Amino acid sequence: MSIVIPLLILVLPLFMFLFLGLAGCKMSHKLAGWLGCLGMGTTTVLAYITALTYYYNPEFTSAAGERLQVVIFNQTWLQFTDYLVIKLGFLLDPISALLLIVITTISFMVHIYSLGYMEGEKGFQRYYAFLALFTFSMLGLVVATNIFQMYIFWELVGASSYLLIGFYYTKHSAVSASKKAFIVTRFADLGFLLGILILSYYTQTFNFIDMTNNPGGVLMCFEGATFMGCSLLTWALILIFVGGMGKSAMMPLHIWLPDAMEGPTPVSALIHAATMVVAGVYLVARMFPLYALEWNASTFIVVVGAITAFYAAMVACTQIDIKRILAFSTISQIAFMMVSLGVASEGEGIILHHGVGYMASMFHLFTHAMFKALLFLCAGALIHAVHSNDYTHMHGMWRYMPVTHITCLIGCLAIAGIWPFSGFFSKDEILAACYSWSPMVGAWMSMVAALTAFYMFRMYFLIFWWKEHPIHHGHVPHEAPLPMRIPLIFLAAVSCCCGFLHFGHFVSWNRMPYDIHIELGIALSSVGIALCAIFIAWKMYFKENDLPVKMKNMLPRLWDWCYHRFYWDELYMFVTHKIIFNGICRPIAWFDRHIIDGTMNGFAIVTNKCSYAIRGLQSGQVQMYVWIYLIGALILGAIGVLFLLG
Amino acid sequence: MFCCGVYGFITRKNMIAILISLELMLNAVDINFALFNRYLYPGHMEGMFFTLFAIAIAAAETALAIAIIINIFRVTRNVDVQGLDKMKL
Amino acid sequence: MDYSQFLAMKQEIGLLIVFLLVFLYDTFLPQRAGKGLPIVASLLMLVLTVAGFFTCFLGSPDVTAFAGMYATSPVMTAIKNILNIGVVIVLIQSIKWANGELMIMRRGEFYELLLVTLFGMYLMISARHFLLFIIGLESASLPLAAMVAFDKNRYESHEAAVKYILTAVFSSAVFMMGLSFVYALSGSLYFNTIGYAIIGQHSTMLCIAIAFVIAGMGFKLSLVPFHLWTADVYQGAPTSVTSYLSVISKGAAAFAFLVIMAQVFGAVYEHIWSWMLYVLIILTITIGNLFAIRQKNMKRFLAFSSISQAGYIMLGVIADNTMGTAAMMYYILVYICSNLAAFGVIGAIENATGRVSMEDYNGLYKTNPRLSVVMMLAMFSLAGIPPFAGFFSKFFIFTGALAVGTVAIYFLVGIALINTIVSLYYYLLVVKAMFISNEECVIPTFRSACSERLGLWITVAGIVFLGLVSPIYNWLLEITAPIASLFV
Amino acid sequence: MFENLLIYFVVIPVVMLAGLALCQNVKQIRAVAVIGSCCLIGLSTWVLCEYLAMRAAGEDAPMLFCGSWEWFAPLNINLAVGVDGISIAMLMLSSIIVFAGSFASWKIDMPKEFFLWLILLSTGVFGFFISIDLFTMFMFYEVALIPMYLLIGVWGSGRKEYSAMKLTLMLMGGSAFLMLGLIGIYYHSSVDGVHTWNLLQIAQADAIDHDWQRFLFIVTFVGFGVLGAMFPFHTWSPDGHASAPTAVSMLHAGVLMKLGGYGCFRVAIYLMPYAANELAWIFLILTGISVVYGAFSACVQTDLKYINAYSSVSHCGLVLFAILMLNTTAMTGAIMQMLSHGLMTALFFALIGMIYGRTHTRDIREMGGLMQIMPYLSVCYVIAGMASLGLPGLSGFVSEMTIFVGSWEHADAFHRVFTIAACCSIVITAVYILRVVGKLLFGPVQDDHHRKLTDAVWWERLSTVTLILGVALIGCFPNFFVNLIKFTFSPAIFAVLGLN
Repeated sequence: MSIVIPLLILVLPLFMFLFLGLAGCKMSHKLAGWLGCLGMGTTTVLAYITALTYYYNPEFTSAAGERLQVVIFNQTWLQFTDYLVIKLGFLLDPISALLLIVITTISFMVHIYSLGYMEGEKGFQRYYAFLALFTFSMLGLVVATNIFQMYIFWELVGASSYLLIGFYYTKHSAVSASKKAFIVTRFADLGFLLGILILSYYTQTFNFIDMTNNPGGVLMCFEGATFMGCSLLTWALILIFVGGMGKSAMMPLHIWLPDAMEGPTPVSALIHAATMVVAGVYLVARMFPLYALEWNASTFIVVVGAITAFYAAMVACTQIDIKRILAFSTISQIAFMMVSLGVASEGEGIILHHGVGYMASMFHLFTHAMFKALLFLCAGALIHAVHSNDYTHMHGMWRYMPVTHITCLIGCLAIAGIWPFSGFFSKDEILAACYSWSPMVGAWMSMVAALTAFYMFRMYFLIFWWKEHPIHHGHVPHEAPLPMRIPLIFLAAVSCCCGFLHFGHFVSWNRMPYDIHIELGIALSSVGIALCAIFIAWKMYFKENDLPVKMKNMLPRLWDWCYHRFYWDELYMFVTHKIIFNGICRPIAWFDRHIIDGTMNGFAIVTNKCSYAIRGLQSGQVQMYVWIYLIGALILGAIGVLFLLG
Repeated sequence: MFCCGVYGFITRKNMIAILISLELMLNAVDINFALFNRYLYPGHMEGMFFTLFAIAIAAAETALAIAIIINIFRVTRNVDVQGLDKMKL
Repeated sequence: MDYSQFLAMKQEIGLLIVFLLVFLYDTFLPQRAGKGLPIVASLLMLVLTVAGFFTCFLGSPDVTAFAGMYATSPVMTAIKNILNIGVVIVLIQSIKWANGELMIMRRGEFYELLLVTLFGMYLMISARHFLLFIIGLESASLPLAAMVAFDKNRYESHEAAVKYILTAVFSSAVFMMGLSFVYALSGSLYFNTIGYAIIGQHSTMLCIAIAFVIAGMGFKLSLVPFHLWTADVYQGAPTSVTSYLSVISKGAAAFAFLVIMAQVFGAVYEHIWSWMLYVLIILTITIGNLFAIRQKNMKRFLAFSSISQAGYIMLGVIADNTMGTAAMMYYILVYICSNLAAFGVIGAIENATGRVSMEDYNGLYKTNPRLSVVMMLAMFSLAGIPPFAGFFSKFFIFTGALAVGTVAIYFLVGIALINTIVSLYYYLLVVKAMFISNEECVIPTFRSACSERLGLWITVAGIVFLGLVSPIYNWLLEITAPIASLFV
Repeated sequence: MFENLLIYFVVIPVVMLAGLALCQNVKQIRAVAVIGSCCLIGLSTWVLCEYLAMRAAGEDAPMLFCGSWEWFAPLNINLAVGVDGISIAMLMLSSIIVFAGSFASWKIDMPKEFFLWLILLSTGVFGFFISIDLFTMFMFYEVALIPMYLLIGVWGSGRKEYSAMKLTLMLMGGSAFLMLGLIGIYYHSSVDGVHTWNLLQIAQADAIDHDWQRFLFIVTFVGFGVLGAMFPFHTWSPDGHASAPTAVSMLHAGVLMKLGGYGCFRVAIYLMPYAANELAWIFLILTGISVVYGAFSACVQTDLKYINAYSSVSHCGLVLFAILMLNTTAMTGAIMQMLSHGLMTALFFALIGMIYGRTHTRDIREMGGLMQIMPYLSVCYVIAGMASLGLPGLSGFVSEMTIFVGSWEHADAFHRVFTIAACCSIVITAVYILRVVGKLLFGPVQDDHHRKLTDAVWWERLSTVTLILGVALIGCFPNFFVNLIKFTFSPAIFAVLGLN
C-alpha cells in the first residue's frame, strides 16, 4: 500500500488543527466549521479506503488466510539506545483498521453535529481545532507501531481531552473537571510509563510486533526476574494496564469520567464515550498475546473489570444528570470489554474458546462506539432543547422530539442487548466468553447486563414519558436542527444493523477468520433478563407513580451510596487535599522556607552574632590591645611547642 | 624586667608611666643581647652593637611618643590612657 | 672599605636623592612655591619608579654588600618598584589634601616623613642582617606615628597616633626580645647564619622566639591578634596616610616577613611556624571579616577588610615556594591598586563633603556615577571577582598555597575561600549602598580634583588590566624563579 | 587567534559592551542589543553547521574548533577553547535566550546599565561554554554570576536586596568550593609533574589518584550543584527568581542554572570518573530529593515566580539526577533537559514578567480568567505549561523520557527506587501546572480592573514566539539534537564504564 494515504490520514487532522488554531481567529464561525468538517470528511474517506483495502485486498492476507500486520511506514523519531528507538509509524492490522473506521466515523459525525450544537458559541474555531487535534492523536494512537508511540499519542489524547473538557473555561466546574481528568489519567500514565520501562528493559524493544509475535521470547527475557513473588512481566503488564485503567476509567481511577461531562456534549460523545476511553481496551488488545501469558495479569483485568462494571451500573441507576448516567454506563460497558479481554485466555498462553473474548471485546468496542455516541448525541439534542442536563427538566419529550426519541430508543435497545440491535451480538459473545472462563463471572456479568437494561430504560422512560413536559416560561422544546439530526439517524442506522456483520472474519485474536456462533442458551437467557429489566423499568418509570420513591425508601442506605457514587470522589478529595496537599506539600514548603532557608539565613545570622560577640575585643583601650597581643604571642609560642612535640 | 615592663604597660593609667614601662622592656632586650653576647658568644660583638642601636631607637621612640602625648595633653588636658577610646568596636 | 658597594643600593640612593631634593625644595624655596611641592614630589617619585623599572629590566644582578648585611636581587628590585608605584599613586591622590589650608606650614614634613618611611621599608626588604632590619623597621614605623598625628585639629588623629606609637614600640620590644632569643640560640644576626644554625634545633625557646618574631611582624601586617591598633589608626589618620599605611607599609612588611620566615626559619617550617601561621591566617581572615561586617565608617571598614586581606597575603608566605612568592608580590601589586582606588574615592568624597559613613554613600550612583563605578571596581577587585585583577591575584595565591599539597593546606584554603563569601558580603554592602539604596540626603554631585581623578584612573587601569595582561604575572614568576633555593 | 570561530562568542559581547557604553539614547541601546544577539544566534548556527559538516566528514576528535593561546604560561594557563555537541547545544540555547531576553526587557528603566550588565553576564555564559581550560572556565563562570547581584538589586522587585545578596553569596559559596576543587585538579592533573588546566589533557592523562578523586569530585559537584539548584543548596533560587526582573529570570533560569549541570558533567564527572562511579549515590539521593521536593513545594506556592522557581528546582534536579546515572542515554536526556528546561522556563519567566507588568501582582489568588483578557499571553502560558508537564511534541517530554529510559538501565533497587520517585514527579508537575493554569487563566475574571488590560505587543510576541519555536522544534525533531549530543559522550562514558 502506498504511503500517501495513511500519511494523509494522520497529517490532515494535524494540519487542520494547526490551521484552525493559528488562523481560526481570523475566520468566521461558518467557514471554520465547514473547513473542519471538510477536513474530517476527507480523512474519513481516506480511512475507509485504507481500512477496506486492508480487509478486502488479498495482498494483506497470507496464504493460510491469516491477516497480516503491515507496517506502512516507520520513521525513527528518537533514539535512546541501539535497540530502544521510538519510531513514528503506521501499523495496519485488523484492530487498527477497525479503530480507524470507528474513530473517523464518530469524529466526522461529531463534526457535523457540532455545526448545529455549537452554533454561536464563543471559541467555535478553537473547538474545531481541538477536535482535529484529538482526532489526530487518537489516530496516531491506534496506528502506533510501538508502545512508546502509543504512549506519546496517549498523552496527546489526554491533553486534547483536557482542552475539550475545559472548553467552557470560564466555568469553574469545567476547569476543575478538566484538571481532574488530566491529573487522574496522568497518574495512571505513570503506571503505563513504568510498565513500558520494565518491559522494554527486559525485551530491549518497544515494537509491538516483536513483542506480540514472539510471546515466548518475551517470557524468556523475563526469566527469573521477579518482584514480591510475581514475575516482573506480570508487574509490567499490570502497570501498563493501570495506564489503560486511567484512560478507560476503571475503578478506582474512574472518577474523572463523570466530571468530564462538563465538556460540550459532542465532545463527550466522541472522546468520553466512543473513542478515547476505549484506548485502554485497545491497549490491552494490542498486547493481548502477552496478557495471555500471564494468568495473574489477565485475572487482575477480569476482577477490575467485573467490579467496575457492576459498580458503574449500580451508580447509573440513581443518577439524575443524563450525561452522568451515560458516563457511568460507558464505564460499565468498557468494563465489559475489559472483562472480555481478560477472559479470553487462561494464562500460560492458553486461549479459551478460540479467543472469542478478544473478538467479542473488539466487537463490543465497535458497536458500543456507535450506540453510545448515538445516545450521547441524543442527550446533546435534548440538552440543546431544554438547556439542562437534568432529566427532571425533561419528561414527556416524545411529543416534541420525535427523531431524537426514536433514535434514542434504538440506542437504548442496542445497549440493553435486544435482538436484532447491534449490542445484542457483541454482548452475547462477551457473556459466552465469560461463562466459558468461569460461570461465576458469567452470571455476574449477566446481572450487570440486566442492570444495564434497567438503568438505560429508566433514563429513557424518565426523559420521554413519565409525565407531560413541564413547560417553563412558554419555552417549548424543539426538535434538533438538521446538522444534528443527520448524525443521529446515521448512527441509529448503524446501531440497528452492524450486529449482523461477520465480525469474526475481520478481527480475531490470531487474525484468522472466525465464525461467530450465537449460543442460543446464553442469548435467550440474556435477552430474557434484559426484557425483564426493561419491564421493571417500564413499571416504575413509564407513568408518574411513587414506586421509585418507595424503592428508594426501602433501601435508603444503598440508594444513598449509589447516588453519591460510593463516595469515591470524597475519598479522593480527602487523599489529595488532606493528605497530599496539606500533609505533604505544605509541610515540605514550610520545611523549605523555615528549615532549609532558615539554615542558610542561620549562617548569616550566626556570622553576624559572632561579629557582635567579638566586638568587645576592639575596646579602644591600648592596654587591652597589648594584653591581647601578648597573650596571642604566647599562645602562638604554645602552638609551636605543641606541634613540635606532638 | 621584660615582664615588669609588660605589667607596667598594662596596669598604669598614666601614659608617661606606660612609656617608662616600654623603656623597661626595651632595656630588658638590651640586657638580653649584651648578656647572651658576653656569656654565650664572647667571640663576636654583634650583640653589643645591636644593643647600642636598640638604645638609640628607644630614645627616638620615646621622643616621638612624648611629642604625641603632649599633643594629646593639649587637647584633653589629661594623660589618662583609658580615656583614649573614642574610636572602638 | 669598598665604596663601590654603594652601587648595589641604586634604589636606596635614588630615594635618598629624591628625599634630598624634596627637602631642599621645601627648605629653600619661598612659601609661594610650596604649592608646587606635592606635584614635584609626585613627579620625582614617578621618575624614581621609572628608573627603578629600567634597572629592573636592564637586569640587576644578585648583589650583596656590607659584609652581607645588605642584598639586592631582581625580586627585591621588583617589590620596591611595586611599592614605588603605590607611593606614586598615594602621592598623586594626596595632592589636593596636601594643598589644603591646614597643610600650608607642614607640607614638606609630610613628604619627608613619607620618604623616610619608604627608605626604611627598602632597608627592611633588602636587609640580610637583623641589625639593618631593625633600623629599617623602626624608620619605617616611627615616622608613621608622626604622620598619623598629622591632622592637628582632629582629636582622633592624636588618639590614633598614641595608640600607634605605644603598640608599635611594644611590638618592637617583643620583636627584639624574640631576636635576642634567636641570637642566644644561633650566636649570629645574619639571616643565613641563623638559618644554618637552627637546623635541627627544636627547642621551646626557638618556638617562643619565632612566636615573638611573628608577633612583631604581625603587628606591621596587622595579623590577628596583633591587629587591634589597625582600625583605630586607620580611622583616625588622614586618609592619605591611611592609604599609605594600608598598602605600602603592609606590602613591604609582607615581603620582609616572607624573607625572614623563609631564610631565617626555613628549616623549621614544617615543625613550627607553618602551624603558627595556619592559626594566624585563619584567625586573621575570619576575625577581620567578622569585624568588617558591622563597620559603618568607610575607613574603619577598609581597615578590617585590609586585615583579612593580610591573611590572604600570608597564604603566599605559607606556600613557601616561588609560586607563592610571585603570587604574593602580585597580590600586593593588585591590592595596592584596588585599595588605593577605594581610598581614593573615600578621600575624594571626604575632601569634597567630609562624609565617611557608609550610609552617606547611599544613592551615590545617581549623583556621582563615575566615582561609584570606581568604588565598585575596587570592591569587586578586593572581593576577587573576575575579570578584575583581584580575582587573578586571589586565584594565584591560592594556587601557590595549594602547591604545598597537604591536607592541612587544603583545609586552610577551604576556610579562606569560605571567608571570601563573607568578605564578598560586606564589599557588596558598599556596592548596594551606592547602586541600590535610596537616600534623602544623597551626596551632591561634585567634581573631584584633577589629581584625584588622575590617581583613580591609574588605579582603575591597574584593576582592569593587571589581571588580564598576563606578562606582568609571568614576569614576576620569572624573576622569583632564581630564589627557589630559599625554600628548601 | 581570531581565525577561530569560537572566540567570537566572547568578542561579540565585548564589542556589544563597548557599543553600549557609547550609546546615547534608548534606541541605540536597543539596536545594539538586538543586532548583537542576532549576531550571536547567527554565529551559533554557523558553528553548528560547521560542526555537523566536520562530523559528517569523519572528524572524530572529542572536541572541534580547538584553539589554545598562552596566557599565564608558567602556570600553564591558556585561553583554550573547543566545542562538542553539548557545548554547541548550550551555545544555541544561550544565544536564543539572550535574544528573547533583549526583547523581553524592551522597556526597562536605565536601559544602558541594564544591558551592560546583561551582556556582561552573557559574556560569562558564552565564555564558560566555549572554554576547555579550567581556569578560564572558572573565570567566565564567576563573570556570569556577579552581574546578577546588581541586576536583581537594582531592577528587581519585592525583597530584592535580600534576595540578591542571598543569591550572590550562595552562588559564590558554591564557586568557592569550586575554586578549591579546580586547583586541586590542577595539582593532580598529570603524572609527570607538568600540571595542566586543559580539560581534554586531564581527562586523557587520567592521573588523578582515587583518594583525591573522591575529594575533588565532591567539592566540584557541590560547587556546580549549588548553581544547579541541588537540594539543599537551592534556596537562593526561589527568592532570587522571584525578585529578579524578567530578562534576568529568563537568563538565570534558562542559561545560568545550566552552567551548573554542564559543569557537573564537564568537570566533576568527566575528570573524576572513578569517584563519580563510586560516589554518585550520595548526590543521587540529593538530586532525587530535589526532583520530588521541588515539585511538591511548587504545589502550594501562590506567587507565580515561586512556583516556577520550585519547578526549576525540580527540573534542574532531574538534570543532575540524570547526569549521575552515568550512562549515555540518561546523560543525553540530561542535556536535552537542560535545553528544554532552559527554553521553557525562560518562556515562563517572560510570560510571568509580561503578566506582572500588566496586573502588578504575581499572586495567583488575585488573578483569574486572564484567558479572556489576554488570550495571546495565556495561550503561550498554556503551551509553556504543557511543555513543562511533558506533553509530547514539546520539549519536556523528549528529555524526561530519555532520562527515564536511561535511568532505568540501572537494575539495582537503589537506582530503581529513585528513578520511580523521579518518574512520579511528572504527575506532581501536572498538578501544579494545571493548578496555576486553572486559577490564573481560566475561570471568571477575578479583578474587574484587569479587564482593561491589553494583550501582548510586538516585542513581547517576538520574544515568546522565538522561545515557543525552540520548544516545539526540540519536541518535534528530537533525534537531531540527540544525535548532536550523543557523539560527545563516548570518551567520558567509556572511562566510567571501563571501571565497572
